[in-house]
Amino acid sequence: MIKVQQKDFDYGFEVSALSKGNHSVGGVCAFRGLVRDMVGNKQINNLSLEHYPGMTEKCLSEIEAEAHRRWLLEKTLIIHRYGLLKPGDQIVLVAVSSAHRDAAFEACRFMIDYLKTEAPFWKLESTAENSQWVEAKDKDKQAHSRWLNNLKKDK
Amino acid sequence: MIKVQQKDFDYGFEVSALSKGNHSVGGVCAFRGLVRDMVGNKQINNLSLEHYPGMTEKCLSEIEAEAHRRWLLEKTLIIHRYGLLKPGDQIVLVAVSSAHRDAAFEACRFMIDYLKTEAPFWKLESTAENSQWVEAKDKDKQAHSRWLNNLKKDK
Amino acid sequence: MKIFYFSWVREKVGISNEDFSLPQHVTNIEQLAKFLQSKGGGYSDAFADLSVIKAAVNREHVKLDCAISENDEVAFFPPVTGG
Amino acid sequence: MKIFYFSWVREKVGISNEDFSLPQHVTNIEQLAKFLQSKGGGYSDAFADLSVIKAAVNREHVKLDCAISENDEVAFFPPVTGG
Repeated sequence: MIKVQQKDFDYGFEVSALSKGNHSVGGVCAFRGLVRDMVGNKQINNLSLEHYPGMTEKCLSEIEAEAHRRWLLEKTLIIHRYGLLKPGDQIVLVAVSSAHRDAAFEACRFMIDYLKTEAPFWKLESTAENSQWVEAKDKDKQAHSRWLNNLKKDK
Repeated sequence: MIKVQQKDFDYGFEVSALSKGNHSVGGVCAFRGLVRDMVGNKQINNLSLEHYPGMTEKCLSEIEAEAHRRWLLEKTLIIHRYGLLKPGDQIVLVAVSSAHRDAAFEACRFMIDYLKTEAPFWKLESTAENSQWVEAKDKDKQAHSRWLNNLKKDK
Repeated sequence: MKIFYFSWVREKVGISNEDFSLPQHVTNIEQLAKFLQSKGGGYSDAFADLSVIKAAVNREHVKLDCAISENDEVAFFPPVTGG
Repeated sequence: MKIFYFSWVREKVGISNEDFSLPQHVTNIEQLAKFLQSKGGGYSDAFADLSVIKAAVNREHVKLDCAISENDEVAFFPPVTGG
Protein backbone atom coordinates (compact mmCIF):
# COMPACT_ATOMS: atom_id res chain seq x y z
CA MET A 1 0.00 0.00 0.00
CA ILE A 2 1.21 3.51 -0.71
CA LYS A 3 0.07 6.78 0.82
CA VAL A 4 1.22 10.23 -0.27
CA GLN A 5 -0.16 12.75 2.15
CA GLN A 6 0.33 16.10 3.85
CA LYS A 7 -0.99 15.00 7.24
CA ASP A 8 0.95 13.08 9.86
CA PHE A 9 0.47 9.34 10.40
CA ASP A 10 0.30 6.99 13.39
CA TYR A 11 3.51 4.97 13.15
CA GLY A 12 2.49 2.15 15.50
CA PHE A 13 -0.94 1.74 13.92
CA GLU A 14 0.45 1.69 10.38
CA VAL A 15 3.19 -0.85 11.10
CA SER A 16 0.84 -3.08 13.10
CA ALA A 17 -1.52 -3.24 10.13
CA LEU A 18 1.17 -5.17 8.19
CA SER A 19 0.78 -8.22 10.44
CA LYS A 20 -2.68 -7.78 11.93
CA GLY A 21 -4.69 -10.98 11.62
CA ASN A 22 -1.95 -12.58 9.52
CA HIS A 23 -0.16 -15.30 11.46
CA SER A 24 2.10 -16.14 8.53
CA VAL A 25 4.15 -13.06 9.40
CA GLY A 26 7.33 -13.90 11.31
CA GLY A 27 9.01 -10.50 11.01
CA VAL A 28 8.28 -6.87 10.25
CA CYS A 29 11.05 -4.46 9.31
CA ALA A 30 10.20 -0.77 9.36
CA PHE A 31 12.16 2.37 8.53
CA ARG A 32 10.92 5.73 9.77
CA GLY A 33 12.51 8.92 8.43
CA LEU A 34 12.39 12.10 10.51
CA VAL A 35 13.30 15.76 9.98
CA ARG A 36 16.62 16.60 11.65
CA ASP A 37 17.26 19.99 13.25
CA MET A 38 20.90 20.29 12.14
CA VAL A 39 22.37 19.61 8.72
CA GLY A 40 26.13 20.13 8.83
CA ASN A 41 26.39 23.25 10.97
CA LYS A 42 23.09 24.74 9.82
CA GLN A 43 20.13 24.95 12.20
CA ILE A 44 17.01 23.94 10.27
CA ASN A 45 13.80 25.79 11.10
CA ASN A 46 11.62 23.85 8.71
CA LEU A 47 11.58 21.68 5.63
CA SER A 48 9.21 22.11 2.72
CA LEU A 49 8.59 19.01 0.60
CA GLU A 50 7.39 19.47 -2.97
CA HIS A 51 6.35 16.52 -5.11
CA TYR A 52 4.93 15.65 -8.53
CA PRO A 53 1.37 14.44 -7.90
CA GLY A 54 0.56 11.48 -10.08
CA MET A 55 4.15 10.57 -10.83
CA THR A 56 4.88 10.11 -7.11
CA GLU A 57 2.13 7.53 -6.68
CA LYS A 58 3.13 5.77 -9.88
CA CYS A 59 6.78 5.63 -8.85
CA LEU A 60 6.12 4.37 -5.31
CA SER A 61 3.72 1.69 -6.63
CA GLU A 62 6.41 0.47 -9.01
CA ILE A 63 8.99 0.30 -6.20
CA GLU A 64 6.54 -1.72 -4.11
CA ALA A 65 5.75 -4.06 -7.03
CA GLU A 66 9.46 -4.60 -7.68
CA ALA A 67 10.04 -5.52 -4.01
CA HIS A 68 7.28 -8.15 -4.27
CA ARG A 69 8.92 -9.54 -7.43
CA ARG A 70 12.32 -9.81 -5.74
CA TRP A 71 11.30 -11.23 -2.34
CA LEU A 72 8.56 -13.38 -0.87
CA LEU A 73 6.67 -10.84 1.23
CA GLU A 74 3.38 -10.63 3.02
CA LYS A 75 2.67 -6.88 2.90
CA THR A 76 4.51 -3.68 2.09
CA LEU A 77 3.76 -0.07 2.99
CA ILE A 78 5.19 3.26 1.89
CA ILE A 79 3.92 6.50 3.41
CA HIS A 80 5.55 9.75 2.27
CA ARG A 81 4.48 13.20 3.40
CA TYR A 82 4.72 16.50 1.53
CA GLY A 83 4.27 20.14 2.56
CA LEU A 84 5.77 22.03 5.47
CA LEU A 85 7.51 19.95 8.15
CA LYS A 86 9.56 20.88 11.22
CA PRO A 87 12.40 19.10 13.05
CA GLY A 88 11.20 15.89 14.70
CA ASP A 89 8.32 15.44 12.23
CA GLN A 90 7.90 12.15 10.39
CA ILE A 91 8.68 12.35 6.65
CA VAL A 92 8.54 8.78 5.46
CA LEU A 93 7.67 5.26 6.56
CA VAL A 94 8.68 2.13 4.68
CA ALA A 95 7.63 -1.19 6.21
CA VAL A 96 7.59 -4.82 5.14
CA SER A 97 6.13 -7.97 6.67
CA SER A 98 7.34 -11.42 5.70
CA ALA A 99 7.60 -14.97 7.01
CA HIS A 100 11.35 -14.45 7.39
CA ARG A 101 13.50 -11.61 8.66
CA ASP A 102 16.04 -11.56 5.81
CA ALA A 103 13.38 -10.82 3.20
CA ALA A 104 11.84 -8.16 5.45
CA PHE A 105 15.17 -6.37 6.00
CA GLU A 106 16.32 -6.59 2.39
CA ALA A 107 13.02 -5.45 0.90
CA CYS A 108 12.68 -2.57 3.37
CA ARG A 109 16.14 -1.25 2.58
CA PHE A 110 15.61 -1.76 -1.14
CA MET A 111 12.43 0.31 -1.03
CA ILE A 112 13.91 3.25 0.88
CA ASP A 113 17.06 3.21 -1.29
CA TYR A 114 14.97 3.29 -4.47
CA LEU A 115 12.58 5.86 -3.08
CA LYS A 116 15.50 8.19 -2.29
CA THR A 117 16.75 8.25 -5.90
CA GLU A 118 13.51 7.77 -7.86
CA ALA A 119 10.49 9.22 -6.10
CA PRO A 120 9.83 12.80 -7.33
CA PHE A 121 10.19 14.72 -4.07
CA TRP A 122 12.29 17.83 -3.51
CA LYS A 123 13.27 19.26 -0.12
CA LEU A 124 13.64 22.96 0.59
CA GLU A 125 15.47 23.58 3.88
CA SER A 126 14.90 26.85 5.70
CA THR A 127 17.27 28.29 8.26
CA ALA A 128 16.88 31.63 10.07
CA GLU A 129 18.85 33.22 7.18
CA ASN A 130 17.58 31.61 4.00
CA SER A 131 15.99 28.70 2.15
CA GLN A 132 17.96 26.25 0.04
CA TRP A 133 17.00 23.30 -2.12
CA VAL A 134 18.69 20.19 -0.79
CA GLU A 135 21.21 18.66 -3.19
CA ALA A 136 21.03 15.00 -4.13
CA LYS A 137 23.65 12.85 -2.39
CA ASP A 138 26.16 10.61 -4.17
CA LYS A 139 25.77 8.23 -1.24
CA ASP A 140 22.10 7.76 -2.15
CA LYS A 141 22.98 7.05 -5.78
CA GLN A 142 25.51 4.45 -4.62
CA ALA A 143 22.94 2.82 -2.34
CA HIS A 144 20.65 2.62 -5.36
CA SER A 145 23.36 1.12 -7.61
CA ARG A 146 24.03 -1.61 -5.07
CA TRP A 147 20.64 -3.10 -5.97
CA LEU A 148 21.33 -2.87 -9.72
CA ASN A 149 24.55 -4.82 -9.17
CA ASN A 150 22.66 -7.38 -7.09
CA LEU A 151 20.19 -7.73 -9.93
CA LYS A 152 22.97 -8.43 -12.43
CA LYS A 153 24.53 -11.00 -10.12
CA ASP A 154 21.18 -12.78 -9.81
CA LYS A 155 21.01 -13.34 -13.56
CA MET B 1 18.02 -0.13 26.59
CA ILE B 2 17.18 -3.78 27.07
CA LYS B 3 14.02 -5.33 28.48
CA VAL B 4 13.50 -9.03 29.13
CA GLN B 5 9.89 -9.58 30.10
CA GLN B 6 6.94 -11.90 30.08
CA LYS B 7 4.34 -9.24 29.37
CA ASP B 8 3.52 -7.79 25.97
CA PHE B 9 4.80 -4.36 24.88
CA ASP B 10 3.43 -1.39 22.95
CA TYR B 11 5.37 -1.44 19.68
CA GLY B 12 4.56 2.12 18.58
CA PHE B 13 5.29 3.61 21.98
CA GLU B 14 8.62 1.76 22.34
CA VAL B 15 9.90 2.68 18.86
CA SER B 16 8.78 6.30 19.23
CA ALA B 17 10.81 6.59 22.44
CA LEU B 18 14.00 6.16 20.36
CA SER B 19 13.53 9.55 18.69
CA LYS B 20 11.28 11.41 21.12
CA GLY B 21 12.63 14.86 21.85
CA ASN B 22 15.83 14.09 19.93
CA HIS B 23 15.96 16.04 16.68
CA SER B 24 19.36 14.61 15.75
CA VAL B 25 17.57 11.44 14.70
CA GLY B 26 17.13 11.16 10.94
CA GLY B 27 16.07 7.53 10.78
CA VAL B 28 14.77 4.71 12.95
CA CYS B 29 15.00 1.10 11.84
CA ALA B 30 12.93 -1.43 13.77
CA PHE B 31 12.53 -5.18 13.54
CA ARG B 32 9.55 -6.85 15.17
CA GLY B 33 9.45 -10.64 15.48
CA LEU B 34 6.12 -12.43 15.77
CA VAL B 35 4.97 -16.00 16.46
CA ARG B 36 3.91 -17.74 13.24
CA ASP B 37 1.05 -20.24 13.14
CA MET B 38 2.66 -22.65 10.67
CA VAL B 39 6.21 -23.96 10.68
CA GLY B 40 6.75 -26.22 7.68
CA ASN B 41 3.48 -28.13 7.57
CA LYS B 42 2.94 -28.06 11.34
CA GLN B 43 0.16 -25.99 12.86
CA ILE B 44 1.54 -24.27 15.97
CA ASN B 45 -0.82 -23.91 18.92
CA ASN B 46 1.64 -22.08 21.12
CA LEU B 47 5.27 -21.35 21.77
CA SER B 48 6.96 -21.50 25.14
CA LEU B 49 10.12 -19.42 25.54
CA GLU B 50 12.62 -20.40 28.22
CA HIS B 51 15.63 -18.22 29.01
CA TYR B 52 18.60 -17.96 31.36
CA PRO B 53 17.84 -15.04 33.69
CA GLY B 54 20.96 -13.00 34.31
CA MET B 55 22.85 -14.28 31.29
CA THR B 56 20.12 -13.03 28.93
CA GLU B 57 20.39 -9.47 30.20
CA LYS B 58 24.20 -9.62 30.13
CA CYS B 59 24.24 -10.97 26.59
CA LEU B 60 21.74 -8.44 25.21
CA SER B 61 23.61 -5.56 26.88
CA GLU B 62 26.84 -6.71 25.23
CA ILE B 63 25.17 -6.90 21.81
CA GLU B 64 23.84 -3.38 22.30
CA ALA B 65 27.26 -2.08 23.40
CA GLU B 66 28.94 -3.71 20.40
CA ALA B 67 26.44 -2.02 18.04
CA HIS B 68 27.32 1.35 19.58
CA ARG B 69 31.03 0.60 19.09
CA ARG B 70 30.55 -0.28 15.43
CA TRP B 71 28.17 2.49 14.35
CA LEU B 72 27.35 6.06 15.30
CA LEU B 73 23.91 5.65 16.83
CA GLU B 74 21.55 7.72 18.93
CA LYS B 75 19.63 5.02 20.80
CA THR B 76 19.14 1.27 20.70
CA LEU B 77 16.44 -0.94 22.15
CA ILE B 78 16.04 -4.69 22.53
CA ILE B 79 12.87 -6.14 24.04
CA HIS B 80 12.59 -9.93 24.26
CA ARG B 81 9.69 -11.80 25.81
CA TYR B 82 9.69 -15.20 27.53
CA GLY B 83 6.92 -17.51 28.69
CA LEU B 84 3.89 -18.81 26.83
CA LEU B 85 3.09 -17.10 23.50
CA LYS B 86 0.54 -17.84 20.79
CA PRO B 87 0.54 -17.21 17.02
CA GLY B 88 0.45 -13.49 16.24
CA ASP B 89 2.08 -12.52 19.55
CA GLN B 90 5.15 -10.31 19.61
CA ILE B 91 8.37 -12.11 20.61
CA VAL B 92 11.09 -9.57 20.04
CA LEU B 93 11.72 -5.93 19.12
CA VAL B 94 15.08 -4.55 18.02
CA ALA B 95 15.18 -0.87 17.14
CA VAL B 96 17.87 1.69 16.41
CA SER B 97 17.80 5.45 15.91
CA SER B 98 20.60 7.30 14.15
CA ALA B 99 21.30 10.46 12.20
CA HIS B 100 21.60 8.33 9.05
CA ARG B 101 19.63 5.41 7.66
CA ASP B 102 22.59 3.16 6.77
CA ALA B 103 23.80 2.99 10.37
CA ALA B 104 20.24 2.38 11.59
CA PHE B 105 19.67 -0.52 9.17
CA GLU B 106 23.07 -2.12 9.68
CA ALA B 107 23.00 -1.91 13.47
CA CYS B 108 19.42 -3.20 13.67
CA ARG B 109 20.23 -6.24 11.54
CA PHE B 110 23.48 -6.82 13.42
CA MET B 111 21.63 -6.87 16.73
CA ILE B 112 18.92 -9.32 15.65
CA ASP B 113 21.49 -11.58 13.93
CA TYR B 114 23.63 -11.69 17.07
CA LEU B 115 20.64 -12.09 19.35
CA LYS B 116 19.49 -15.13 17.34
CA THR B 117 22.78 -16.98 17.85
CA GLU B 118 23.91 -15.68 21.25
CA ALA B 119 21.02 -14.75 23.52
CA PRO B 120 20.13 -17.70 25.79
CA PHE B 121 16.53 -18.33 24.73
CA TRP B 122 15.00 -21.68 23.77
CA LYS B 123 11.70 -22.16 21.98
CA LEU B 124 9.37 -25.08 22.62
CA GLU B 125 6.72 -25.38 19.88
CA SER B 126 3.46 -27.12 20.68
CA THR B 127 1.13 -28.59 18.07
CA ALA B 128 -2.11 -30.50 18.77
CA GLU B 129 -0.01 -33.70 18.86
CA ASN B 130 3.15 -32.83 20.77
CA SER B 131 5.76 -30.31 21.91
CA GLN B 132 9.19 -30.04 20.33
CA TRP B 133 12.25 -27.94 21.07
CA VAL B 134 13.04 -25.80 18.03
CA GLU B 135 16.40 -26.63 16.43
CA ALA B 136 18.95 -23.90 15.77
CA LYS B 137 19.15 -22.90 12.10
CA ASP B 138 22.33 -22.95 10.00
CA LYS B 139 20.94 -19.86 8.28
CA ASP B 140 21.12 -17.98 11.60
CA LYS B 141 24.70 -19.07 12.15
CA GLN B 142 25.59 -17.84 8.67
CA ALA B 143 23.89 -14.49 9.31
CA HIS B 144 26.00 -14.21 12.45
CA SER B 145 29.27 -15.10 10.61
CA ARG B 146 28.62 -12.38 8.06
CA TRP B 147 29.34 -9.81 10.78
CA LEU B 148 32.53 -11.57 11.88
CA ASN B 149 33.77 -11.37 8.28
CA ASN B 150 32.83 -7.70 8.14
CA LEU B 151 34.82 -7.13 11.29
CA LYS B 152 37.92 -8.71 9.75
CA LYS B 153 37.56 -6.59 6.63
CA ASP B 154 37.35 -3.44 8.74
CA LYS B 155 40.73 -4.12 10.31
CA MET C 1 1.74 19.26 -24.58
CA LYS C 2 1.73 19.88 -20.84
CA ILE C 3 5.04 20.79 -19.21
CA PHE C 4 5.62 20.74 -15.44
CA TYR C 5 8.49 22.36 -13.57
CA PHE C 6 9.59 21.45 -10.05
CA SER C 7 11.91 22.72 -7.31
CA TRP C 8 14.43 25.36 -8.46
CA VAL C 9 13.58 24.72 -12.13
CA ARG C 10 10.05 25.88 -11.30
CA GLU C 11 11.37 28.87 -9.36
CA LYS C 12 13.66 29.96 -12.18
CA VAL C 13 11.09 29.45 -14.96
CA GLY C 14 8.57 31.28 -12.76
CA ILE C 15 5.60 28.98 -13.37
CA SER C 16 4.78 25.46 -12.20
CA ASN C 17 3.28 24.25 -15.46
CA GLU C 18 2.18 25.38 -18.89
CA ASP C 19 0.45 24.22 -22.05
CA PHE C 20 2.91 24.16 -24.88
CA SER C 21 2.72 23.59 -28.61
CA LEU C 22 5.61 21.41 -29.65
CA PRO C 23 7.49 22.97 -32.61
CA GLN C 24 7.95 20.46 -35.49
CA HIS C 25 11.74 20.31 -35.21
CA VAL C 26 11.64 19.47 -31.48
CA THR C 27 11.43 15.67 -31.22
CA ASN C 28 13.21 14.75 -27.99
CA ILE C 29 13.74 16.02 -24.43
CA GLU C 30 17.16 17.54 -25.09
CA GLN C 31 15.83 19.54 -28.04
CA LEU C 32 12.87 20.71 -25.95
CA ALA C 33 15.17 21.81 -23.11
CA LYS C 34 17.35 23.73 -25.57
CA PHE C 35 14.30 25.29 -27.20
CA LEU C 36 13.03 26.43 -23.79
CA GLN C 37 16.48 27.74 -22.92
CA SER C 38 16.47 29.84 -26.10
CA LYS C 39 13.27 31.60 -24.94
CA GLY C 40 15.44 33.70 -22.61
CA GLY C 41 14.59 35.17 -19.17
CA GLY C 42 13.87 32.61 -16.48
CA TYR C 43 13.97 29.75 -19.00
CA SER C 44 17.48 30.68 -20.05
CA ASP C 45 18.58 30.57 -16.41
CA ALA C 46 16.73 27.33 -15.55
CA PHE C 47 18.09 25.40 -18.52
CA ALA C 48 21.60 26.92 -18.53
CA ASP C 49 23.22 23.61 -17.52
CA LEU C 50 21.43 20.52 -18.80
CA SER C 51 23.75 18.25 -16.81
CA VAL C 52 21.89 19.20 -13.61
CA ILE C 53 18.39 18.76 -15.02
CA LYS C 54 16.34 15.57 -14.98
CA ALA C 55 13.20 14.91 -16.97
CA ALA C 56 10.12 12.71 -16.94
CA VAL C 57 7.81 11.86 -19.83
CA ASN C 58 4.34 10.63 -18.92
CA ARG C 59 5.46 10.34 -15.29
CA GLU C 60 8.45 8.07 -15.96
CA HIS C 61 12.09 9.11 -15.55
CA VAL C 62 13.74 9.45 -18.98
CA LYS C 63 17.09 10.36 -20.49
CA LEU C 64 17.69 13.47 -22.60
CA ASP C 65 17.36 11.54 -25.86
CA CYS C 66 13.84 10.35 -25.05
CA ALA C 67 11.47 11.00 -27.99
CA ILE C 68 8.43 13.18 -27.29
CA SER C 69 5.25 14.11 -29.10
CA GLU C 70 2.37 16.54 -28.72
CA ASN C 71 0.28 14.34 -26.41
CA ASP C 72 3.00 13.71 -23.84
CA GLU C 73 3.18 15.10 -20.33
CA VAL C 74 6.73 16.35 -19.75
CA ALA C 75 8.42 17.47 -16.52
CA PHE C 76 11.78 19.08 -15.75
CA PHE C 77 13.37 19.06 -12.29
CA PRO C 78 16.67 18.68 -10.42
CA PRO C 79 17.70 15.26 -9.03
CA VAL C 80 15.14 14.12 -6.46
CA THR C 81 15.76 14.48 -2.71
CA GLY C 82 12.87 12.71 -0.97
CA GLY C 83 12.89 10.09 1.76
CA MET D 1 29.55 -24.67 42.16
CA LYS D 2 26.10 -23.90 40.77
CA ILE D 3 25.05 -25.71 37.59
CA PHE D 4 22.06 -24.70 35.49
CA TYR D 5 20.36 -26.80 32.81
CA PHE D 6 18.08 -25.43 30.08
CA SER D 7 15.70 -26.68 27.39
CA TRP D 8 15.94 -30.43 26.66
CA VAL D 9 19.13 -30.73 28.72
CA ARG D 10 17.05 -29.62 31.72
CA GLU D 11 14.25 -32.03 30.78
CA LYS D 12 16.62 -34.98 30.44
CA VAL D 13 18.60 -34.24 33.60
CA GLY D 14 15.28 -33.75 35.39
CA ILE D 15 16.23 -30.62 37.37
CA SER D 16 16.78 -27.00 36.38
CA ASN D 17 19.80 -26.37 38.63
CA GLU D 18 21.85 -27.89 41.41
CA ASP D 19 24.67 -27.15 43.84
CA PHE D 20 27.65 -29.28 42.96
CA SER D 21 31.04 -29.97 44.53
CA LEU D 22 33.64 -29.99 41.82
CA PRO D 23 35.82 -33.16 42.04
CA GLN D 24 39.53 -32.33 42.04
CA HIS D 25 40.28 -33.99 38.68
CA VAL D 26 37.53 -32.01 36.89
CA THR D 27 39.14 -28.80 35.66
CA ASN D 28 37.30 -27.85 32.47
CA ILE D 29 33.80 -27.94 30.92
CA GLU D 30 34.40 -31.09 28.87
CA GLN D 31 35.58 -33.00 31.93
CA LEU D 32 32.56 -31.78 33.89
CA ALA D 33 30.18 -32.86 31.13
CA LYS D 34 31.79 -36.30 30.98
CA PHE D 35 31.68 -36.60 34.76
CA LEU D 36 27.97 -35.75 34.76
CA GLN D 37 27.38 -38.20 31.92
CA SER D 38 29.01 -40.95 34.01
CA LYS D 39 26.43 -40.38 36.79
CA GLY D 40 23.94 -42.37 34.67
CA GLY D 41 20.15 -41.97 34.41
CA GLY D 42 18.97 -38.66 33.01
CA TYR D 43 22.52 -37.26 33.02
CA SER D 44 23.75 -40.09 30.83
CA ASP D 45 21.00 -39.32 28.31
CA ALA D 46 21.45 -35.51 28.44
CA PHE D 47 25.21 -35.64 27.91
CA ALA D 48 25.30 -38.60 25.49
CA ASP D 49 26.42 -36.40 22.56
CA LEU D 50 28.62 -33.46 23.59
CA SER D 51 28.60 -32.12 20.01
CA VAL D 52 25.02 -30.88 20.50
CA ILE D 53 25.62 -29.28 23.91
CA LYS D 54 26.68 -25.70 24.55
CA ALA D 55 27.96 -24.27 27.79
CA ALA D 56 28.30 -20.97 29.64
CA VAL D 57 30.61 -20.12 32.51
CA ASN D 58 29.65 -17.14 34.63
CA ARG D 59 27.00 -16.23 32.03
CA GLU D 60 29.38 -16.11 29.05
CA HIS D 61 29.36 -18.60 26.18
CA VAL D 62 32.46 -20.83 26.37
CA LYS D 63 34.05 -23.73 24.51
CA LEU D 64 34.44 -27.23 25.96
CA ASP D 65 38.03 -26.59 26.97
CA CYS D 66 37.14 -23.63 29.19
CA ALA D 67 38.72 -23.97 32.65
CA ILE D 68 36.36 -23.99 35.65
CA SER D 69 36.70 -23.78 39.41
CA GLU D 70 34.51 -24.17 42.47
CA ASN D 71 33.18 -20.61 42.51
CA ASP D 72 31.96 -20.56 38.92
CA GLU D 73 28.38 -20.61 37.71
CA VAL D 74 28.09 -23.15 34.91
CA ALA D 75 25.21 -23.82 32.50
CA PHE D 76 24.56 -26.52 29.89
CA PHE D 77 22.02 -26.13 27.08
CA PRO D 78 21.38 -26.83 23.37
CA PRO D 79 22.15 -24.13 20.75
CA VAL D 80 19.96 -21.09 21.40
CA THR D 81 16.79 -20.42 19.38
CA GLY D 82 15.52 -17.00 20.46
CA GLY D 83 14.55 -13.97 18.40
